[in-house]
Amino acid sequence: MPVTENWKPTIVAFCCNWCSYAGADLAGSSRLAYPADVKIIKVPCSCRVNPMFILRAFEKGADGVILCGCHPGDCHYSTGNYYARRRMTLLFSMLDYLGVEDGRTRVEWVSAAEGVKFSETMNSFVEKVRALGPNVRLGDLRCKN
Amino acid sequence: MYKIQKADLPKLYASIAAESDLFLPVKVADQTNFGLYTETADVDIDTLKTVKSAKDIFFPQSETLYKVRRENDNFSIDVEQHRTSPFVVFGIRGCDVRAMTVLDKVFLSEPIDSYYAARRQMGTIVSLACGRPDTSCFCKVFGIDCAEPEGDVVTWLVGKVLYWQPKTKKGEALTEKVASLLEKADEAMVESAKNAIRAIVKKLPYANLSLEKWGAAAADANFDSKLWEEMYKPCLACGTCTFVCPTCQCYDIKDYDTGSSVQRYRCWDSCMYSDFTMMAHGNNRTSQMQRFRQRFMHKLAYFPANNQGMFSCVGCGRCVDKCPSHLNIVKVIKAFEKEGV
Amino acid sequence: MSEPMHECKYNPGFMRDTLIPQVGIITDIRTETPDVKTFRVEAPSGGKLFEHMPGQCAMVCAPGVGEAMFSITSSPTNKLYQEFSIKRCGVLTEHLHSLKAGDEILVRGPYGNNFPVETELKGKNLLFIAGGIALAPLRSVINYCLDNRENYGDIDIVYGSRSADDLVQRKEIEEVWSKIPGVNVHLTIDREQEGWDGHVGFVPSYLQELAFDTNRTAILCGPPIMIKFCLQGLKEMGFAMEQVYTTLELRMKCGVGKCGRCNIGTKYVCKDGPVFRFDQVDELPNEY
Amino acid sequence: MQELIVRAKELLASGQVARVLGWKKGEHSYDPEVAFFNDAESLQDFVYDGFCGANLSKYMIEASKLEGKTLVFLKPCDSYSFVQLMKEHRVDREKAYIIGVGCWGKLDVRKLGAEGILDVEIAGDVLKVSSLYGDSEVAYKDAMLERCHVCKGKEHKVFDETLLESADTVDLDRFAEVERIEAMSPEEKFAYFQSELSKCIRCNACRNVCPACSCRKCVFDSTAFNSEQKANTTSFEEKMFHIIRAFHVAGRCTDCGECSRVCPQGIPLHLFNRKFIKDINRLYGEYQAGADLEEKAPLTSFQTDDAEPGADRR
Repeated sequence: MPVTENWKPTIVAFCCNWCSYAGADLAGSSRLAYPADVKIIKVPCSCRVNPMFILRAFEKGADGVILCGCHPGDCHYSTGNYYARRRMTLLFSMLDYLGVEDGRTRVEWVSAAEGVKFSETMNSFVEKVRALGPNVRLGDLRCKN
Repeated sequence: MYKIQKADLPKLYASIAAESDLFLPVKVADQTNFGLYTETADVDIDTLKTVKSAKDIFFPQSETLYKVRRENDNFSIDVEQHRTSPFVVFGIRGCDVRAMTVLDKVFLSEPIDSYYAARRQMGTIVSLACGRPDTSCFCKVFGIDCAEPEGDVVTWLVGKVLYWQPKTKKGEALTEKVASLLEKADEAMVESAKNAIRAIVKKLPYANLSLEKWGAAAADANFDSKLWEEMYKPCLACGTCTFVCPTCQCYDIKDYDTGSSVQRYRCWDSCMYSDFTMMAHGNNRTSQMQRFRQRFMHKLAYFPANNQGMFSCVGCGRCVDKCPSHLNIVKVIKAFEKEGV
Repeated sequence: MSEPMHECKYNPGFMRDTLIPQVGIITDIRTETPDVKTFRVEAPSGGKLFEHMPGQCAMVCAPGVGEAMFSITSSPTNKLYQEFSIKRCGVLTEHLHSLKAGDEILVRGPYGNNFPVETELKGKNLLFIAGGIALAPLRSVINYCLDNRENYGDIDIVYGSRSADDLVQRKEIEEVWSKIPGVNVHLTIDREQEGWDGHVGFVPSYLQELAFDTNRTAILCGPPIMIKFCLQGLKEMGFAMEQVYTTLELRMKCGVGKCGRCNIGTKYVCKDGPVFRFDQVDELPNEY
Repeated sequence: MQELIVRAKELLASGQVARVLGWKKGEHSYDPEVAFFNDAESLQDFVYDGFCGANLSKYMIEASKLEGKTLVFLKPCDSYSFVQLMKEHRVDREKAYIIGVGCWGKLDVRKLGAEGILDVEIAGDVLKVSSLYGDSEVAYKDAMLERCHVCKGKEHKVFDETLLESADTVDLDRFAEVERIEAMSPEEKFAYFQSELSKCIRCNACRNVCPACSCRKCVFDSTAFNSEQKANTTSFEEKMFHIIRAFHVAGRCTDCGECSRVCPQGIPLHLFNRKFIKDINRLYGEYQAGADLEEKAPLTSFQTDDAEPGADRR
C-alpha cells in the first residue's frame, strides 16, 4: 500500500466486554468521534487476549494493535486484567527487543463510563501509528496483495 | 579446461548474475546456505556443506501452486506460472548434484511435476569438487566421486585458482557467456588435486559402509527387524534430518487464507512428524518407531526397489552432522551390517 | 484470472500440472444417512469434469478448509455427472456437509488404479461385500457391471451397516439393483430395529450363512475389522487370495505418488492403489 | 564414569530400577546419543563425558509411563527442568530414581574449529583434536556450550543420590548478550533478528527438544490454527513461531539452552528466552524456573502495583 497524505492505518482494538466495549458504546452514543479505521474486537476479558492474537492481527494487516480492559482492580472476573497486564508487559518488551516500532502496541484501561477517554485514546493512538507509517516488520507478505 | 583466479570470482558472479539469477553458497548470520547472488552477498564457497542442500532451488521449501478467489459465490483459480527465466546454480557439491538425479526419479516420473521440470530445464548446474571432505561424508558408498562431480560445468578450487570444465551443452553455453573471464588451462593441476581428494576419501571413517543388507530385497527382510525398536528411542521426532536432506522429497499441500484469497501452497514435510499420516479416522503409523523405520526403509529399500537399485541417499552426511540426538542413516546401516537382521 | 487452456509444456497430455484442480459445481445433494451425503458434481459448463474408471478417486477441495481424496461413487457409464458419497467425520467433510446445491468446490483427478472390470473381472460371477460407507467405492463398479450386464455372470451384493438408517444408497439398492435379473442383494444390519424385516447380524457372520461357492471373484470393502473377519470367512469357504479385491485408504496429499504420505512398502496407495488384490496386500508391510 | 556404571548395575541388579536412562557411545568420541539400557550387559556402552550435553528430563515424560522406575542421570541444570516438569505434572517423581551427576561444562563440537574431526581426547583442561587435516589442541573452556559459561549453578534441585564432583564454569554474565541487543536501535535490532531468524527451516528441533514444550499437541500443530507448522513460507512465520514459543515457555523455561544446542542453523534461540527471564527478574522479582517446586510462576500470579505495559518505553 503506498503511503500517501491520505494513508489511514488499520487499527485493531481488543476491547473487554464489560468496560472498554461499553466505553466505546458510550463514546458512540455521546457522538464522540474516533477514526473509522479502528476495528474493535470484543473479548470477554482483556485476559482472553493472548500474544498470538496481537501477532495475528499484525500478520493479517494491522498497523497498530491496542488492548483495552477494565481498570486494574475493576475486572469483572476480579483479576483477569492483572494477568493480562503481565502478559502484555512482557510481550511489548519482546516486540521492542525485536525492533518493532514501540508505538504500534498499547494497552489502555478504559471503564464503561469513560467514553471520552476511549475516543481520546483511539485518536491519539491512530495519530501515533499514522506517523509511523504502514507496518512492515510484523506483516505477512502474502496478505499484502 | 579453463581457469580463473579465485580473487576474480566476484567478477564471474557479477557477469553471470547480469544475465540470469545466480544461486550460490551465501553466508548469513554465520551459516552458509544457497542464496541468490547480490553485490552485497557474503559468498562462501569454502564451506564444504551448506546447511540446507541445493534442493531448495529446484524444490523450494514452500511454493505457491495457485490462488483461489471467491467472487459472487464463484471460485476463480489463479495458477502459479512456471519458471521461464534461466538461472545458474554455482558451487553444488557432488553429492547434491547426484541428489538431483534422485529427485528427478520422483518428480520427472509420470505424471511429471511441471514446476520442478521447469526449474530443471531452466537451471544450469556448476558443481564444485570437494577439496576437504568431512568425517561425516560417505558419498563414495553410493558411487559418487566428489573429486569429479557431475554437473553442466564442473569446477575445482585448487589453491588460489578455480578450474572450470564444461560437460554439457548447457555448460558450454554458460562457458561461452563468461569466456572473457576465463583463460585456458591444462589439466595437470586438476588431476593431482583429484588424486589428493580421492586419497582423503579413502581415509574417511564411513567410506566403506556396506550396503549389502539393503536394496530392493530389504523391503521385506528388514521391516520386522528388532533393531528398529532398539534404535529409534532417542529420536525427538523433529524434522531436521528431513529438511537438511538433499533427497527427501515428501511434501504437504496446505492452504493459507490471506483474507482476500486462499493460497494453496506446497511445503516440505517430514515422515518424522506424527501428523504426516494422520487421517480423520486415525493414523496408520502410531509410534515414532514406525515413523523412524519408514524414513530409512524408504531411502534404503523401497526407493531402490522402485528405481532400479538407486538409493535415496547420497551420503552427504548432513543428517549425521545435524541430528540433535546423533541418530542417523550411518548408524542404521551399521546396525544392520553388524547384527544381520 | 485463469489463463487460456493449452497443453502443459512440461507434462504432455495434461492441460495443467496435476496438482491444479478444476472448479466443480455441486448440482445436487442427497442425504443418505444421518452422517452421509451424496454430492453430484458437474463442470460449470455442464457435463463431467473428467472421465474415470470404477474404483478411481478424486481430490475434493474446499479452499481454506482442506482437501482430501474421495472415491468416485458414480459409474463411468453415467455420462452426465459424477457423485461422491461422503461421511461426516472431520474438518473438511464437516464443511462439505454444510454446502448446498449450487455451491462450488475444487476437484482434481482422477487418481489411482481401478477395478479390473475390463480384464480379470470380465466374465466372472461377482460377489460384492461392503460395510457402511464402504459401499461408496463399490457402487461405481456395481453400476458399471450392471450397465454392462452381458459381460458379467451372477452378481451378489452383501451389504451391511449399523442400522437401517445407515444404509447408503438404499433407494437405488432396493428399487434398481435388486430388480435386475441375476443380481442378488443381501442386506443386513447390526442390531434388531423396528420396521426392519431383513437379516440382522454383522456382515462376516452373514457371509458365512450365505455360504457362497468359490466360483466367483469377491470385492471386499469396509472397516478394517470387518475386512479381517470377512477375509477369514472367505478363506474358510475356499476362496484364494487372488480371488479377492479390496481398496486401501491412507492419508494422501498429491494423488500422484510423490508427496510420500501414502507410501507403504514399495507402493503408493494413491497411484498404485487404491485397488489391491489380497495377495498384493499380503506382500505389503503391516502399516495400513 | 565407571562409578556411574557400577551404581547403575547395582540398582538394576537389586530390582530398584527397571531401566537406565543415560548416554551411549556414538560413532566417534564426540557424538554420544541418548539411550535406555535394560540390562547390565548393555551398560558397557554407557558413557558420560563432556559431550553428553543432552538434557534427559524430557525423556522422562515418556519414561514416566513405563512399568517400574527409571534410573536417570541428571546434570545440575537438567534437574531444574525435572523440577519444572514435576510442577507441571508431566513427569512422575515416583517413577524416577535420580542420580545427580556432576558437571564441569559441556562441549560444543562446532566450537572445536576443526574440519574432518576423527577423535577428540579430553585431557583435563585441554581437548586434543585429531582430524583428517591435522591435529590441534583447544582449551576445554573455549569449546564449552554457551550455556555453561553462564551456568545457573552446580547444585542439583532434585535427586536421590549424587555422584561425581562438579566444577564451576561461569565466566560470563548471563544477560550481557541480551543487554547488548537492548542497547541497539530498533533498526539494528530488527536487522539482527531478521538475519538470524531468516535461517530458520522450521524443523521444530528446538520445540521437540525443549523440556518446557511438553504439550501433548502443540498449538503450531493444530489444524484449527492457520499456521504453517513446518514451512518457512514468509519471514513472518519464523518471527511468529519463535516469539510465541518463547512466550509459551516464559516463566517456565529454566534456560537449559537445549534449543540453541540443537538448532541446525545455529540460531541463538536462548536470547528470546533469556529476554523474558531478564524482564521477569526486573519487573516481578528474581525467579528461576525449576528451582523450587512450590513457588508461584510469574505469569500465573500478579501484584496490584505491577508495571504497566510499555511503561519503560522511551
